[in-house]
Amino acid sequence: MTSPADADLEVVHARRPRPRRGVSLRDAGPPVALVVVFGIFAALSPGFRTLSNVQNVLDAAAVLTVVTCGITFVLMMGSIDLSAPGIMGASAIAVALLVANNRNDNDYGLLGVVLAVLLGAGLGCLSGLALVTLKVPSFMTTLGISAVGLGVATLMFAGVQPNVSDRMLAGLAVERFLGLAHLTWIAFACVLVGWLVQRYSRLGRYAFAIGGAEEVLALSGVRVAPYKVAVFTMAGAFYGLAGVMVTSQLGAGLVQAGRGYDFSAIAAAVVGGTLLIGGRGGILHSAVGVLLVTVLTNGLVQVGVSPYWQGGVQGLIVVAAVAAAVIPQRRRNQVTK
Amino acid sequence: MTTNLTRPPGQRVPATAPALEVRGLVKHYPGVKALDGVDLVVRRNEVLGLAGENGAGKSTLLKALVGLVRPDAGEIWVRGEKVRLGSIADAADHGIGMVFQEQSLVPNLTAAENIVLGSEGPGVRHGIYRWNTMRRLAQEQLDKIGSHIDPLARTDSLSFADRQMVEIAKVLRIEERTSHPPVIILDEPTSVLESKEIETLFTQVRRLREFASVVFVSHRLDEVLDVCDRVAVLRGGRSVGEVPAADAAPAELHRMMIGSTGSDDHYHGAAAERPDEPRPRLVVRGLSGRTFRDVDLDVHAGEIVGIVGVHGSGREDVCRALFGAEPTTAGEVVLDGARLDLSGTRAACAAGIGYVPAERKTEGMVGPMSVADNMTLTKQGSRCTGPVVRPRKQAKLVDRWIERLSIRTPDRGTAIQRLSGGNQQKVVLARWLVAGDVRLLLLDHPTRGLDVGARSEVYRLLRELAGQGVAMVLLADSLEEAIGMSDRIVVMSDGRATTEVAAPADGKPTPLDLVKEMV
Amino acid sequence: MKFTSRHTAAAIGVTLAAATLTGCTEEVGGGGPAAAAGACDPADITLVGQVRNESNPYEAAWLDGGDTFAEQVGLTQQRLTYDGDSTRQQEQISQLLAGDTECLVMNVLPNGDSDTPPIVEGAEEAGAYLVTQWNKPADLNVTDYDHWLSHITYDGVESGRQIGDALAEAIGGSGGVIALQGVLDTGAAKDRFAGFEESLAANPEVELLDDQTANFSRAEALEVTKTLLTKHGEDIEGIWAANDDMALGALEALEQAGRTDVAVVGIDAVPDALTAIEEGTMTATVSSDGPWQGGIGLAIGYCVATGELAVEDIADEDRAWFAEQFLIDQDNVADFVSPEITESDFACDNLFSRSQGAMS
Amino acid sequence: MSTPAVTEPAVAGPPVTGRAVAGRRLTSFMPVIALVVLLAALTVADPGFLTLNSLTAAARTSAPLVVLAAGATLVVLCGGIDLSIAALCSLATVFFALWLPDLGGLTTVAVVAATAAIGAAQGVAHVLLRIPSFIVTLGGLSIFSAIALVISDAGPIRVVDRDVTHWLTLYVGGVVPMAFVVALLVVVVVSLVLRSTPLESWIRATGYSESAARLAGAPVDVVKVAAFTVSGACAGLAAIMLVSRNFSGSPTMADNLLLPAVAAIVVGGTAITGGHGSLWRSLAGALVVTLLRVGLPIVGVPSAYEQILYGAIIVAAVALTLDRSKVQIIK
Repeated sequence: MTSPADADLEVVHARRPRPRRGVSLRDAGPPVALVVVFGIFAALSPGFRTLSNVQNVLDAAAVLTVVTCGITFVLMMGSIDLSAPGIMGASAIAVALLVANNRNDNDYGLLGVVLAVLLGAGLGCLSGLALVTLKVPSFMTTLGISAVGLGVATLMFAGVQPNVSDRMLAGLAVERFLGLAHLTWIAFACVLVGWLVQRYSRLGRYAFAIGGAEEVLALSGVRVAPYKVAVFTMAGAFYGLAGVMVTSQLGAGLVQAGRGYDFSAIAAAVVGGTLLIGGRGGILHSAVGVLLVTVLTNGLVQVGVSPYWQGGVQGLIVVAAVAAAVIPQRRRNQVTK
Repeated sequence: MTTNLTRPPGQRVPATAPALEVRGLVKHYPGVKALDGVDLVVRRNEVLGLAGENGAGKSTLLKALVGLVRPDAGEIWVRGEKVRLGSIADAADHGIGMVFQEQSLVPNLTAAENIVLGSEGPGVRHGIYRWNTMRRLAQEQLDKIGSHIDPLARTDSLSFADRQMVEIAKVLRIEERTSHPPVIILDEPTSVLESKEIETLFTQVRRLREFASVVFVSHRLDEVLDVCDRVAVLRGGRSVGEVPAADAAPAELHRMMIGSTGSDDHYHGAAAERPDEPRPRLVVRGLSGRTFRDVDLDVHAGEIVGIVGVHGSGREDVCRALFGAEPTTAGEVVLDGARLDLSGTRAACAAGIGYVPAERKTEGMVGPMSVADNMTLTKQGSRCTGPVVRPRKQAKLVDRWIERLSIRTPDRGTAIQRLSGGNQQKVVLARWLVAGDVRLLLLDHPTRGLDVGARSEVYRLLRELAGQGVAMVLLADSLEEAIGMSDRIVVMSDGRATTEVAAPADGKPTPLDLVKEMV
Repeated sequence: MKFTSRHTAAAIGVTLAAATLTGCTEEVGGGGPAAAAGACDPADITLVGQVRNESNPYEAAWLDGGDTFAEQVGLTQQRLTYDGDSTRQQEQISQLLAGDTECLVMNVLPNGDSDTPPIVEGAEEAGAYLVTQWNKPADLNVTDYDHWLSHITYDGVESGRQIGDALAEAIGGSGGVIALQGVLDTGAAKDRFAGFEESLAANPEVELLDDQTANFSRAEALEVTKTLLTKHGEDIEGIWAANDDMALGALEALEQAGRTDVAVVGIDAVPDALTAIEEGTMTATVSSDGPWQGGIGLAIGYCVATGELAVEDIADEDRAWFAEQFLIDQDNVADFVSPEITESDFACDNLFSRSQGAMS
Repeated sequence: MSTPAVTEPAVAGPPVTGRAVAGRRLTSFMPVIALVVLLAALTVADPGFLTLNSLTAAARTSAPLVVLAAGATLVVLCGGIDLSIAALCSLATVFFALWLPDLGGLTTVAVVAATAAIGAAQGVAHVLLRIPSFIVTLGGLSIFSAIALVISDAGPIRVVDRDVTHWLTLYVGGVVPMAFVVALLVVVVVSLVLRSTPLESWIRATGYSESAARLAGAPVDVVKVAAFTVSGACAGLAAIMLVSRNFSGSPTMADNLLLPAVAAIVVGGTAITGGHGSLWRSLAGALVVTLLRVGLPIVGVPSAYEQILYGAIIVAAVALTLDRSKVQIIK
């Protein structure tokens, strides 16, 4: 029965779904939303459509972007990360104490920044290790590490505000290139690096794969644990950098430097289309998400929405954005956690 | 029959040493002896069939061969040298690779990545991907098996058959690790393939034999005999013998497997007597949905109607639609004169419709929950008085069905995922029977992944139900099964019900007849 | 499920017991109320200072002041922080009061006005000596309680007005200004803004362009100021901040926007603000002496607990009073750069020397 | 695409050995053990800590957290998560303070009913729009806080008439705080209802494998909405407890209880992935977390080290209580 076999093969092949290589259409939602929201605000408020305000939006997005770069990889693995506030606090104080400041006569300059980022990476590594060795869900390990980070920060803070007198660090927030603060360019760089990692590094691809089918990696002889730890470490490094950026903005090290960044980063990533189940989305998605969120915050102030309402409106729009992205792909008997 | 199982190493000339040899392999699990001294020889460039019922130790043996299970005793020899396999990577280094029963591909990676996954070699330098190299490596593999898949396509955008090709290409990567011809293990490769896809798979397997040894595991004895050179049979963790495929009949193999005569009975005798009613129990008119268009279908009480069709014919979706698990755009369904509400599964259950999903592990059962809870999940009424659960009532009911279907389980509290596939499937079936109000059963590959014994038990059960007047729609695992079990067979292609073939006990159509209709 | 069933049983037991006992429910606090004027041996006195968090310079200094006093009397202070979390503050207090409250002295900074009543009543019930600072609902009278010894605060209206005037003067009596409010749920924030409004009324030329809350936080102030700067641009000539942290945040925003022509005023005289004033980047602030606050609260409690001072003898105007404060600008900033504590401030006969009269 | 090699216990299952049973029983008691150990540790650190009074106070303190965690546990068992409980609780305190003058004694009922309705609304949004519960409730979180801020004009509202909440401040038999008894009642009642009705198996089925549950005809959507409803109602009840303690309602009063509540659930050993767990575990977990929150500072741990300890201990506690045989892959 070969002749019908071959005949039938044609049928099968003809009906085979066309292989998808690049970005699929369902990822187009967030960018469209971004354009729409931007358009609406531009129409509503003259103050919003000024060039200076666009710069302002981009500058304001810088820190959140870096945090989100870190968290995106964790989300791609299907894990979750709440450690941003703690790690940022720790690195913020650390860098303030390491560069020229009013508390001690350290003046390590760039080295200090590097050390602070390393501290962040170290803390991130800890939560990764706790995840793979103790088998504790990342939700808890990162929550714990966040507390630890805040503790460490408070220890180093020791009651006296460390103020940064280091020109270089302070300059990052002030000096501009092509109208954008250096911090903003750093954020751009982070997105680029993140994208390269995601596209061209084994780490990034495996993070993606872990979110897709972790057990398969194990079956293919891949030891997953190291990569998980590595991803959390990398995320920690990003948070560390973000902490440094906050310090350079405030000109002083604050323990609360990272307050609230955990959930806003997750929200941004999700709005951008990096789903919590893992295996979907990516850095560029998240970047769009960050812009969307920042444009909202800025626009709402510009059009004069009461500060009380702003949070609510944002929440509403986040839900709406996700709904818009999800509804087209709704299926019966679909699992939504 | 067991001729050349154990030879003292001395006498063996390495040149002709078998590609893979297993001696006296033993593996204990708490309570059970999974392997009890298995001997096995895989010669070079041959396809060895491995047959045996569930629990005969097949899966344990295979896992031992790829280093996923460490045997308690016994030796594994590869090309005349004794080896100790600690991990999949170890096995690969010795040229042993396995295509797993459930496909083990990462859906959101490209085919190329899946093929080289874990052994990227030059594809990754210092942790950095080199996509072109990666693509080239993958292409080489795909060429070996003459597949035309785009290496950079996302795996989840490929058809099932193509994914299996990717899987084989992936396993063939082990050639890069060893200079010797590899040993490829195919565990139940056909269990989820359509008959035509199976044909292509077999051509691949025959192609593999040119440069590799293949261990082929399947529950379908006819397939095994079709594609293999020799067949080795396991029973109760021991190798009970082997036969050259050429001169062996399924019945003989089956006898060796279960240790007694008995036939893998697809073809039942006289169709069950059923009260002939004027109007059919289920009437479907012009049912349309995403993947199927105005399907008409009649099923009488006590009748088994098989639906056959190639991959993508939309028959699965029709089945789900009848259960309210797949949206419909048009058409109406009438059950015993009452118009059926297709908005959701609840309504279907209430109307006395039962559904046995193809994906048992993910859709059929709730793994960690007990046999009892799984059995009573749907028909709460069967274990409650009013809204209140009566543990005693439930216990009695469940135990009755455990006994009635002879479900082998330590007790009703055991998590269902600890049972063997056949028993799991029986529990899933029992779920629809406990309330005794089931009128129509939708069976989506009810015997997928079951061994011969378990399968014939399921057949017997279905037949019995038909006898009691339950109407059934059957999406069979194989054409033979469809022909054997059904009273009528509806052929679907391109989402339409094209023809209908009568299949009375005394006038069964041949597979070929159906295939002609299907394409 | 063994776990569940057993515990179901256990809990049903407890609840039944509860049900039967509800007949004889009664109110029980911590230990019974102790004597109003204590006769505690100084050695058994426990000193507790509670502030929001140690990661805030002013509050850290406050706790250090408490330690200094504790050393004076040869004791140690238990430092409590609740991280600006009202719930947590209540939880800590009630846990504290559940312990030995015989000779317990608490110097507490309530998170908000609404957090003061439960603290006060808890202390009253448990018989612990309590001094609160900054936040208290206007209609809650210290004199109604005999273990709530005193409530100390600065005249927020006054300071709000002082820096308001300083700001008006700095921008030459006319121009647009923006205001950064504190945590809206605090008397301090409300009073200070009220004072600012008085000053605005007094200087009709000064126009309030916008007021947003930055919750006393440096980081929030930075963001809010940035946005307001792009919104109002050159119209902004001055920034009024309800505390120095926000003022410093605003300064950063100005620096990043490259604006040097904007006058900034704040309240609290935290070290950074003082340096800023010395450098001339900031215009004015109002002193509030953290270390002294940390010490004086404990001192009052200590004196009463030891019996050196009886609650009855504390004049009513000293039960809820304004501490003295000064407007600090470039001229007098030098005198405040290092606030030193003099032992005499905490002597039992000299406790209220810094009073500027009863709260109005 | 699960693979027998990793996830599934050997087919033709090794029968459960006695040791395994004992082991599982032990893990199910772990939350309690963790609680005892922690209590012992605190006592060692400060012998004065283990007194009837301070235990009573701790129990009283824990009540709102227990209720919040208990409610959210249902959602977690269904495989979702509810991040809105704390914000909803704050909103409820404001409702209570605002409505008390008009409604008097009925306020309690009204508030619980209102929060239940709000919870239900979230549930409906989750199941109808098929948005992950994480997002729905994250949105809810910010929306509820916004509403609370606006209707309360961002300030606290004093509750003058305390008779309505007075009963919560009583002590049963002079020792057990009424609030705690109520919290206990909630746990008992909900658990009993679950165990004695099909609800429990529906919830677990939904949590373990939603699609299987659906194809077995379990009312998955209804169950989920119900879970969110109960979660909301619990938030309302917790709010009333807070008001009875603080004599005021404030738009931010309970906001900081979110992470402790979630921590309580996980520390109790309930799988964040759904299916496995119970309200009892959350009760134990809530007590552990409370002891950490109030115990550490009281026994004199400096605030910096307190945070570090808190972080370390919750992770350790989860490591203890998590029953890994039920959870295959830890994300």
